[in-house]
Amino acid sequence: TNKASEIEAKEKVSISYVKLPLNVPSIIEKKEQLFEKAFEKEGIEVVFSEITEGSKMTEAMASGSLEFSNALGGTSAILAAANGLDVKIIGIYSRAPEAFTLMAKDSAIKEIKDLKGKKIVGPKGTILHQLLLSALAEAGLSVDDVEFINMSIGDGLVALSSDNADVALVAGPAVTKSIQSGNHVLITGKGLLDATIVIATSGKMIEQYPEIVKTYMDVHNESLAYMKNNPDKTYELVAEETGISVEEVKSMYAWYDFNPEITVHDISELKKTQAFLIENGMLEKEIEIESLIADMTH
Amino acid sequence: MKNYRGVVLPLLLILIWGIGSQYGLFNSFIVPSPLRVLSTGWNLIAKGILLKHLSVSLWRVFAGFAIAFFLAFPLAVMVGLSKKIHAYLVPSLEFIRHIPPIAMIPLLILWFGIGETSKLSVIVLATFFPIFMNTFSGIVNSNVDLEEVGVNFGFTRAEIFLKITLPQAMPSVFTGIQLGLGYSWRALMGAELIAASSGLGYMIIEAETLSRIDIIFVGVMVIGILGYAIDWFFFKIAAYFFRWEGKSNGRDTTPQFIKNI
Amino acid sequence: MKNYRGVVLPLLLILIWGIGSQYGLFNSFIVPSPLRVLSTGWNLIAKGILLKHLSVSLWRVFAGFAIAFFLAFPLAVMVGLSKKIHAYLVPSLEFIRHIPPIAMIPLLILWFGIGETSKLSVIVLATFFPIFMNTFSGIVNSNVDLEEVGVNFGFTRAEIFLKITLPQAMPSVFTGIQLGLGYSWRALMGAELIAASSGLGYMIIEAETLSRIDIIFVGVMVIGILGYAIDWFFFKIAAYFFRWEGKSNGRDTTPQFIKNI
Amino acid sequence: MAGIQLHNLSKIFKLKEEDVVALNKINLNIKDESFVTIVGKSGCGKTTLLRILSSLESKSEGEIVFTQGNTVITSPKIAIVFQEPRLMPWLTIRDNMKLSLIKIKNRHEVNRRVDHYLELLDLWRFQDAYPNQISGGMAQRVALGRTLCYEPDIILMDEPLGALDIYNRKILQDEIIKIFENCKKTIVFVTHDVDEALYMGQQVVVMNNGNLVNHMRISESHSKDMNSHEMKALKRALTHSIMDSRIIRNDFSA
Amino acid sequence: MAGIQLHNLSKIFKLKEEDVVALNKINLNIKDESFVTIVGKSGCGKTTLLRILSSLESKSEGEIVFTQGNTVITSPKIAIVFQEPRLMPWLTIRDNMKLSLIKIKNRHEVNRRVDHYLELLDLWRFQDAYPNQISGGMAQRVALGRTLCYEPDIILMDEPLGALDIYNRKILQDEIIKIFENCKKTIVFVTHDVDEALYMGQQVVVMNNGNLVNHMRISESHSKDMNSHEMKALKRALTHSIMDSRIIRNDFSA
Ligand SMILES: Nc1ncnc2c1ncn2[C@@H]1O[C@H](COP(=O)(O)OP(=O)(O)OP(=O)(O)O)[C@@H](O)[C@H]1O
Ligand SMILES: Nc1ncnc2c1ncn2[C@@H]1O[C@H](COP(=O)(O)OP(=O)(O)OP(=O)(O)O)[C@@H](O)[C@H]1O
Ligand SMILES: [Mg+2]
Ligand SMILES: [Mg+2]
Repeated sequence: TNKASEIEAKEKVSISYVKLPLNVPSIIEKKEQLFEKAFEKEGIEVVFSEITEGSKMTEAMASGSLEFSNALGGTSAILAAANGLDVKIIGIYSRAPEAFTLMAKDSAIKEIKDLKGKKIVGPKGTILHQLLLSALAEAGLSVDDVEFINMSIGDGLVALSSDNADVALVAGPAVTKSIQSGNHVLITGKGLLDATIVIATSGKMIEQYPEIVKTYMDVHNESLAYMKNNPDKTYELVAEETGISVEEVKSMYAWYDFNPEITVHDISELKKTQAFLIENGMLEKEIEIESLIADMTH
Repeated sequence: MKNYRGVVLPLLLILIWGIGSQYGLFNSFIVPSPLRVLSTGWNLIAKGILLKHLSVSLWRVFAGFAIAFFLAFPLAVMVGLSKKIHAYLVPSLEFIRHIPPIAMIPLLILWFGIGETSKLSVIVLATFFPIFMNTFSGIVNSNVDLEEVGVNFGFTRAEIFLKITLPQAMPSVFTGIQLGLGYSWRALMGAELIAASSGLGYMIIEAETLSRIDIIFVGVMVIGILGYAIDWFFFKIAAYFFRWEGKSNGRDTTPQFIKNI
Repeated sequence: MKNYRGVVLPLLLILIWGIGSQYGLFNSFIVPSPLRVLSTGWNLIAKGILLKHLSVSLWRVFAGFAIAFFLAFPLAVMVGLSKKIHAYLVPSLEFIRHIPPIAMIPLLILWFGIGETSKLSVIVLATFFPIFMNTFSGIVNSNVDLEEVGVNFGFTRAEIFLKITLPQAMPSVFTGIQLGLGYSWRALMGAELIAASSGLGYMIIEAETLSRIDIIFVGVMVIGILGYAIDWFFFKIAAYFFRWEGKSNGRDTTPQFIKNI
Repeated sequence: MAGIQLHNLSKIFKLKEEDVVALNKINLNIKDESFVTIVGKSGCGKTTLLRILSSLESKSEGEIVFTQGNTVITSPKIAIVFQEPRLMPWLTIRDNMKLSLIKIKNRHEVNRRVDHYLELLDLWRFQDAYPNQISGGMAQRVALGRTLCYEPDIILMDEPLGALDIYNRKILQDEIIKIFENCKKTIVFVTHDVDEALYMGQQVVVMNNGNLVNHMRISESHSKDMNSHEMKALKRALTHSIMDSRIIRNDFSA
Repeated sequence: MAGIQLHNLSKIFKLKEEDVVALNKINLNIKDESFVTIVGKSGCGKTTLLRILSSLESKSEGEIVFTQGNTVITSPKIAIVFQEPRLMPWLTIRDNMKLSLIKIKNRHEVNRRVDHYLELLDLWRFQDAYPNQISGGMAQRVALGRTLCYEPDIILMDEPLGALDIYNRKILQDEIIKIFENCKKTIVFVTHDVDEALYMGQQVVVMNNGNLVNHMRISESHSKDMNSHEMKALKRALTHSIMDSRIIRNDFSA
């Protein structure tokens, strides 16, 4: 089958588009139509699919309706790979430890130790969840010392604001919103984990359409360069797309490291993530992280 | 004339909401004030955002509903008229009837990709059964005595169905359509969970991640009012085509299901 | 005897699924093989996980359905019998009828917290309307000629309702109950999106974030089969209480809605 | 046990834009404990009159006064035997008969009455059958029995024996007369059968096109010889009155 | 235009555990273009017989053969006038009448027939009314008109004039006879009225309890003098035969 389909030219590539929490490169790529321009030359149509959930992105990849997962959570990538999806990490999208936080409303809750016996809400099996468990571990507490309840970030904030929870796991623009409504940050990911978001595609793509993958990464780099050269224009575009104010964009922008290169540190972060998943019974069999990596940034 | 009655309850609620907000009785993070919601709504309208989302969702609701109807209605007729088809199909349908469409999303993505088709299929799954079951119930509960009149005059099965069974089933069919339309709207959220970049459901989902509860309020209001309005129009049109005349005996012969809208 | 008919279609599908998986026609990430699903299912049973989730969800479905029924049925009766109450209430209900319960989650959390109450309320919102609308439709479409018999013998309004109107409305009410039960199951996903740590909906949601589509399959199967079984039992019981005897004239007087289950 | 006085009673139905005058300023006095039969062409307003008397229909104009002895009463115990059987299809024949006895809490009394009428109406064997398992004439008997069980003071009967054969008809005619005589009821009886009208009624009222056109006093007693010259003459006159009804009179309240 | 032969025709209904014998091995020969009336007590099986003839009911045993001249035909154009009006409540009177003409594509022909019967049945004014706006007798006339419009070869009538006053009844009796004579139909006519049975039928069949108990040949012609001695004797005999039916015969196929 390889031979036959190699001849078959791709007419369309589908790329996931996730603008939140603050995915500046994606926003630039879309607003400036960088992908369209690049792929037009090769006669390929570009389709953006706004899929925000990692699991849905991997499902879409499996079904063949999505070629590139731009901004896929490290956890999702590992889980999908472990469950048999042919997925390859071709670059790092972002690292933003500071964008991931634990927040409380009650000012009596100041540090992690105060969490004992408290009700904590947030999305299970995500970076935020990992952050909570790492933070607890560092403070010498275990999962059983707190009451953790699974819910989305948005619902979690509502629960926090309505005093149905003591602490919420919050990421992205919701952080500033939450601060404005009187909550405070207990801890961020800084020093605990990197919150690695990756760029992924399938092994088949790399094998059969290396040029397309290369073009893709070129565009991504192009967008990073644009951000560097036109900071003000960048803030403006992001603010416009997300409805967040320019000031907030600026302050949040500082949290992000968009360097696409896959470093040794990144790999060890992903390994840490896998260990977390296994430890908490969310993943059964271990995979070799290195086998997932296909660095296309060079 | 008596239409004022319908707005008493909503006005009362809005009043409580307004006063509560004014005196800070509600957490303003979760319950924005009516004025705030109004201004957000106005903003969304002015920027054309609301209209964009609305038109996309409207299209999805109509397309999804139409597909569901044109699947459910004929199927219900077949199942209602033939015990054999009933025996073959209904157990499988009963199985599907209980499954949450949201749980099917991975499969829908597999089958239909992440385009419109899979979104429409979520709406179809939510809309199919009220139409199917109510049509079926209307058909099997129709009066045999009247159907015998058709047999008596040598009607074909199709003629009996069209001229005698269906008119009797209409109240039930209409209830199914009404329920179905409602569920089409409700399924928007589930549908637009799949890779949407516009639509009222998407707007609400996005607002939730951005903690913009005022936008959620706007979305909910728009869906509620629009749904209500479409339902109303639909039944005005239906009433026009199905009006039975003559009222007396203290008995009004306009079908009750039309009279009561 | 003729029950084999119902399993033809499901068996066919399972066969296709098995063969397809065997020959790698489906992407095994999204469509795990039947054996895989079976072994996952067995595992979940053996570890007692499935039973735990199932019992929690079963309770929620029953409680939610029961609350919805005891709200919807009396309300439909009131609205069906009094034009005044109809005029006051129905526009507001029509508004709510179109709103996706998932969009209401922030408000539900505010009002009911993150405990069972808010989960049940999602189920109630999903279940209320089929029961309400079908009961209403059954009541308003009942035969006036027969009601006059009650008036003639000096029945009170309550007596007319109980002895004459309600029996005629039963087929419609049962359709509503059936639809409502179905939607109770379907609403599980939405309900257990709110802060759940157990339940079939939760199990499916968690499985999706963990890319364990085999678990989703198990969950879907369990919901489908359980829903079907409960529906079946419910109607066996109903049929027992509502059996009309006597079959002849080629006409069977058992109510059709019972006959066709 | 109750009399009925009608003063200028009118009923106008709307049919599209047109008015249908079903009752046209009717004056009639039905005395306490009397048996009145009503005859008239199809569509002349008989059913409408009975429906208004039993409050199932509103009147357009005029007045209805119920009396007991010399006092006016507001709600006599009045019930109608409908022109159609109107049985509840989900109830057995027995339960259909019981339906009118909903107010009676004494189980024995209920069963006594139902048993009595099931026997009388020759429906005993079919008491557990459902309405769609019995013949047209049987359904009519059930409907009759249901109202007789109820034991109203005023019984309005709308062609109650119309679907019965001569054998059953004869038996039930006499039975109704017996009830009338023994229980002191007021009975208004609509029929198309001229012989029946004369045999049953102490008075016969003829209607045409919403009007009362004739009023014949027959005999207070029910032991009539239908073959007597007198009855034959009355029959001819009544037949004539139904067939040709030019003389229009609406006032028989005297 | 078709004859009917019944051989040992039986119908047994189940009522709970019991058997109800509605028709008991009936043998009857209804000749082409003949007018047969059926009389009998309520519940004796008249409606059941008509329903089986029009294939609305299955038979339990026996055989029905339709003939045309000397050849056997399988499906004659046969239609019944039901004992109940069975009008469609959502259709106007006119549309109810039209219902039987669904197969006729020629609009003019449809209107001609409907207009003719609306006129004849004195329903013209009410053609746009709905069934619940007309009287019981009017509904019965609509039901009659609907079947006459259909112009079947064999017409089965189940007490078609039972709810009509003598005036309308007379007119329609003669009209049915006219149709019989002019259009060469075979008519089976159920009635409870002994005079009507004798006046209408060339033969009268008496049923009792599922059996045929008597078969009277009246006269081929319809110009009968009901006051003649002969007819009076026939009437007495017929009445007797209905009231008391000990002699059981089921074979009138000769
Ligand atoms: N569906 C049925 N199930 C059981 N018994 C039935 C059914 N239909 C008719 N019967 C019985 O068959 C017998 C004959 O009924 P049928 O309707 O033929 O009587 P009929 O001669 O038309 O009487 P009527 O003059 O009262 O209309 C009756 O005893 C009736 O109870
Ligand atoms: N609901 C209605 N709307 C319009 N007209 C009506 C209504 N009910 C009755 N009528 C008309 O009133 C007139 C009298 O009807 P009614 O039923 O009283 O006649 P009837 O004397 O009982 O006739 P029958 O002997 O045929 O039963 C008829 O012309 C009928 O069409
Ligand atoms: Mg009448
Ligand atoms: Mg009969």
